[in-house]
Amino acid sequence: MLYRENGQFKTSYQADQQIFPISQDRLAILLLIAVAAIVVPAFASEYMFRAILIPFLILSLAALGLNILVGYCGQVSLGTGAFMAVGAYAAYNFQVRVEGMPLVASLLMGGVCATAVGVLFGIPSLRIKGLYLAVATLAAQFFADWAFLRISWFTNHSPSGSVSVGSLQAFGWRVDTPVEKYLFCLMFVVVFALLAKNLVRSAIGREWMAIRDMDVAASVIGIRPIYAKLTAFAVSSFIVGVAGALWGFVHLGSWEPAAFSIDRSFQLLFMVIIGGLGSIMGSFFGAAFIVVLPIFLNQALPAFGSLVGLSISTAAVAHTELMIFGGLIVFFLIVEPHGLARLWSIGKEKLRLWPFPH
Amino acid sequence: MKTRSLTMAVALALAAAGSLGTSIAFAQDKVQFFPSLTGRTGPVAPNATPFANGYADYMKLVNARGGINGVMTLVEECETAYATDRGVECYERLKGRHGGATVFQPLSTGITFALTEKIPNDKIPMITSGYGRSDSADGGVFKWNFPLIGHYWVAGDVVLQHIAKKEGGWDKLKGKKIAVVYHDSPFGKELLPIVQERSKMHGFEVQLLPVPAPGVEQKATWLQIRQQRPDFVIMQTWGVMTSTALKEAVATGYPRERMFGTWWSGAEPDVRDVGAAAKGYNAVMMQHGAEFEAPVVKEILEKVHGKGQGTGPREEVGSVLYMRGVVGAMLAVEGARAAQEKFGKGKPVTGEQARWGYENLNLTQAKLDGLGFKGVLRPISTSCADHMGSAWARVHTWDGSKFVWASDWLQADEQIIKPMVRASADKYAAEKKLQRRAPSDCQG
Amino acid sequence: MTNATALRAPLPVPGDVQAANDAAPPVSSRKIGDIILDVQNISLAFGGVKALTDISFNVREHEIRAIIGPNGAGKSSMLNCINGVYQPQQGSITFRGKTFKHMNSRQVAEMGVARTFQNLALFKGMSVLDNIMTGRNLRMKSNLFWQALRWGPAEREEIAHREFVERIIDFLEIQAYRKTPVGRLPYGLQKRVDLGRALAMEPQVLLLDEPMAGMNVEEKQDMCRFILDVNDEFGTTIVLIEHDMGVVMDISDRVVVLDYGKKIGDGTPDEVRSNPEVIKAYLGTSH
Amino acid sequence: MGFFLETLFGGLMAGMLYSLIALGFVLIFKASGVFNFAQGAMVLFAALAMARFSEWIPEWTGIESRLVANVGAFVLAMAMMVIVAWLIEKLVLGKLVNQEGITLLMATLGITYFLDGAGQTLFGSEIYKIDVGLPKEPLFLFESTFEGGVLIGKEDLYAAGIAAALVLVLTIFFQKTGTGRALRAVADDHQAAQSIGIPLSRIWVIVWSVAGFVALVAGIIWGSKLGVQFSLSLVALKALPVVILGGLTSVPGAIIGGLIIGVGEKLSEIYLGPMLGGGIEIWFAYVLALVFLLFRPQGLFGEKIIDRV
Repeated sequence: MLYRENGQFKTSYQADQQIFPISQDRLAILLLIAVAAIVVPAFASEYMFRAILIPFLILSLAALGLNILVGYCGQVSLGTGAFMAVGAYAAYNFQVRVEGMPLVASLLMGGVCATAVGVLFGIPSLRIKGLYLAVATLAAQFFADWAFLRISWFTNHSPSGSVSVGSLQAFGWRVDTPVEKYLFCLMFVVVFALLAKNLVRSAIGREWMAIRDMDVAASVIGIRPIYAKLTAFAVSSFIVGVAGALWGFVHLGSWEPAAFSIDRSFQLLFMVIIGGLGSIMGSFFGAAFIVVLPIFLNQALPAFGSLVGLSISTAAVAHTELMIFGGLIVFFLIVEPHGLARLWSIGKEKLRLWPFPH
Repeated sequence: MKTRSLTMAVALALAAAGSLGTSIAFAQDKVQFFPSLTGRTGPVAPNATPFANGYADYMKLVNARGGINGVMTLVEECETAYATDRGVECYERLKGRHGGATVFQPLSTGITFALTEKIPNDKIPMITSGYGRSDSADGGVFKWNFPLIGHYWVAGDVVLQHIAKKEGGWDKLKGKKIAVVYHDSPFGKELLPIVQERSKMHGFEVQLLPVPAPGVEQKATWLQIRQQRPDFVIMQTWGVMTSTALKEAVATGYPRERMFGTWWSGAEPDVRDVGAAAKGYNAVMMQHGAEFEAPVVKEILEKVHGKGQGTGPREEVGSVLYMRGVVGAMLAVEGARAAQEKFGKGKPVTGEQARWGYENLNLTQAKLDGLGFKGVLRPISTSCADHMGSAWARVHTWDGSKFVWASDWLQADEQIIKPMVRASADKYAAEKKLQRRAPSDCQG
Repeated sequence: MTNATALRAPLPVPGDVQAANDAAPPVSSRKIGDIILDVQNISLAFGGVKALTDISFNVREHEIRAIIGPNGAGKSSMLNCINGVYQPQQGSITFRGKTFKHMNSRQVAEMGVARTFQNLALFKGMSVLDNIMTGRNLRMKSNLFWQALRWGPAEREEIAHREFVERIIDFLEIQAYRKTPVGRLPYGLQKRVDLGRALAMEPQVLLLDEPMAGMNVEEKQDMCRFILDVNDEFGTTIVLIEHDMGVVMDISDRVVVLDYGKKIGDGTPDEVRSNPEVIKAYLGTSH
Repeated sequence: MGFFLETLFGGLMAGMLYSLIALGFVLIFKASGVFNFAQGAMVLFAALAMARFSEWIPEWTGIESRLVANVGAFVLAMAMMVIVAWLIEKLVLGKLVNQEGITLLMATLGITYFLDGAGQTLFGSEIYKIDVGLPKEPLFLFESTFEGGVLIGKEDLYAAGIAAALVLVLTIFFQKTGTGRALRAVADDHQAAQSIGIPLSRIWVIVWSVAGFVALVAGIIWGSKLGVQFSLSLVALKALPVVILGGLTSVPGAIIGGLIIGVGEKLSEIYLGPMLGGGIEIWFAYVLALVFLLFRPQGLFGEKIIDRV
């Protein structure tokens, strides 16, 4: 009964074009952010922060970026890990080579470099389509893996080829406790989510979706595929790059190319698909699902085992985890190919009608 | 619609339970908790599994012997599948359990690098016997890292010493060509500095042959070796990469006698399915090798497997990587014991106290023999400056069915390694803007 | 057709859109002008298959020009050549005195040629509103950063164009479906949205590819009405492909007849009707 | 020169194996429009089954003949692959008809995880041995012409031979047999095929079983080369560039593509590698494919795409 849009008349297009036209939604989202920023820090355990919340935030940021490319512009990429890596290593180099480079600046510069590389590897998308493109983007993945191991300049000539960053300092704020790191990431996520949302509901967003849905028609009404696709690659890899930088700087603190391996690319693609293609909200759902599920299974299975009185070996747990994880992914794809975001909107529609069935 | 709402429910349930699941803990009191990050699945499972088994079995043995002055040991495993982010998650999960983790042994260079950034804040020491950062032997910079009884540079130096001995002196290496086949990752590259250092000193040529992980594709690598015909091949490989290398060596007819692995490339799983074809292959061993006759092994068979509490298969007990697990566990326990001496006998020690124990480790031959490591290990004594405690190693060779010793005890040349370690550690400190520990920090 | 007149009322919008509206031709435009589009000796082939052979015809300003012919006669291919989807191997196309070997879609759009599609080429994932908004994209100039911030020029521009699109929505009488994803609309309405998207470009030449295919009588009548309105209220030149002879003969000024990629007739409806070749082609086929 | 030939042969023989795995991709893509990422997992699963059964059969039956063990293991492993195929059709594909390619691709990734888990649960995650008697020792040709001769791994030679034979058999199966024709019909147009009474689901089970068979053979070859363990599933990554280079829908494409990639990556590693510091073959294969695609977006032998509006 409370969730209603009737009685809320839009008197201007401005009002009608808001992100959340329904006031209850606006309230809800503000509340959510408030909770995330104030309540969560007060209650969550250190483990929650370091092992779940921070990875969740960073990966949802990356998923958000990927969703712009795959979900909105329809260009499937399996090279996301590479763009994260570029972001991370670029940010690292700005940090160690440029004296007094502010942290946020190097993170953003990481994004910028990722953009450059992203556009470069986006160029083939003008000719290559669909699965061919998807596989072709793996070239970026493997090349990055190789380059960051082989070219010692990127790693500031560290003998092992693994790099690490010192304490994080932003605007004189020393980001070292888990809570601070969490808030630091949250800041990025909120801002980027807002910007991304704005883009996808503006002219450029419509161009991307037009290319995705019917590229011939799009070009006939004067949309240049080259511009649409490359901007999508640029924006996407910028966000992904920043996420990569955060992953290295905030979450790991020290990393090697393996941290951005092909598995990462697949993981992110999963988040986007399971969460919902072409949905900002979905990126978060997907990330939550993919981050939490394995950890949960990994811990719940032994507990469950001990409940029924048998102790499962670590290996068995890991294997069962794999199986259930795979099974659930297939299950979700079957029951809702359009992802959790679709479930969400269906739920909302129902709620709107509630308590009346139709 | 039905299925959808069902799915919704499932999703929510999982999300909720996910946060719940993290707080599952096994209530125990007055135990010394030793977390164990395992690699029982994934690319390195064949090699990492015996290690985990050895680790667990020795802890059981300690309890069978009456614990650490009465304090029972407790092991909880967490599977990383050799993936760094899973390793970090495991670390975060276990570090606070059961009254706090004593010490971590990630058995992965990648995870080691990541944890090195975290342990100082959490005040938990980390033992990385034979892997991880070589420069972390410098306790002045790496207060919490303990590459006890060896790191990659020791391995590299000893291999080269062994080769030189066989050739009849360092001068004989002049003009020779040595190829290094290495795992293309920090783990693999950590070996290179010492080899290059030695090649500068003795004028032998080094040919670097990186192999992308996991290393199942080495045809090109070995064709190059066949073309270049290096006099020796040193292998810094791990998991399937080693056995693949041996097979390719067989296929290209490179003599196994001239192949030398480091101590992660010389265990049974590496040669098992090559069998007789691997005859003559050598690998440097971090003191212990395959020790089926060692007293400690007999004791484990009797007191652990004998009681049907063995973690892995019985025949694996005493094999190379199993022993590495046992040694790792022993070092972990002895550090805690040493800490008890200082901070109170019969009470569990915190990670911070344990750290002191590892830094003031003094395992005399008598002590080691008492623990059942007669003929397996040599004395180990650490200090504030030296977190390694011993630089001895031996080389063994595969006779087609088992490993046999091919060299006497060899000691890595500290004159060469110490400066390298210090230089590298200083670079690290500079990058992170860290200060070396003040001498006062080393007292008490 | 008050809706339509509403469309032409000056809009409170930033410069370029304003200009575009001024450029819109005067009301008294419903008299045929001189040649605006001239197609000369176009030939198109896919591998061995000849789709078009040596087609020539022209279109005069403000007229309604129909292209008819049996299935597979190459009608759609013709349009595809005109707006640069296909590149003909021979021939040239002259538009407003500029001659092109072959067209490039972007140019064509910029020169004010819009197009609807035979088998709906709508953007299925997007709402009716967004679909029509894409028609305005050519006229939206604010850059990525403003759009990301959605502030200042970007927002003003967005709203201005939204207002224009709303007028089209009123004109096509699809207000109720504004925010529905086009995929969910019935066929007839989708056709309207397709038209709306084209109109949003404020075209001077409008290419309609079977706008009434698969419609029932009422829908056809509505569609006819829209087409005639557009043509006679803003004098938009219309090139239309249609199967329904009745409709074609009623509304079009001149007709081109294609068969197997060749031109077999050209002229006023009556001339064409009496052309033996045409009769043969049609009797020969299922019509 | 001798060394160049050596590398060339090495590349060709490696390429043959890539073709074999690529073939699995192509078969499934042709018949069900699924880009089957699970191919690698299937290889691992099949190899594990083969290796373990050949260990277990002597234990169960007490017959110590390697032939019996291997044949028995092969039959059992094949049976398992058929079951897997059947399950995949019933539980996954059947429920995902007319979804976009990307969704299907993700589904196969889900299958990958499942098979990795299931395989290791059923058969263990140690390193196992497949011994079908492929000779290990090298073979030297033209020793008179070049000093040192031209080395060829006998094992590789046999492997390449088997792969080639299999490719041949499958091609015939596709072109000549009734099932093959049905398969191609399905490949061209599902609805049409269905409407003339070709049972889609049965066809899919067959195709996936065939893919399973290919996986099994590939698994045996690679397994006896490398030993059977987890990393085996990664050979799929070597086949991907082959598939797109050759064209997703083309059997000959898979073969030629395999050879091109095989030779390309070996030559690059050996002649380019040293300049770039080595380890380049994996990305070189992909870049090679990428460059090819820039000229033929649909792959060497893939059907050309014409936009219709």
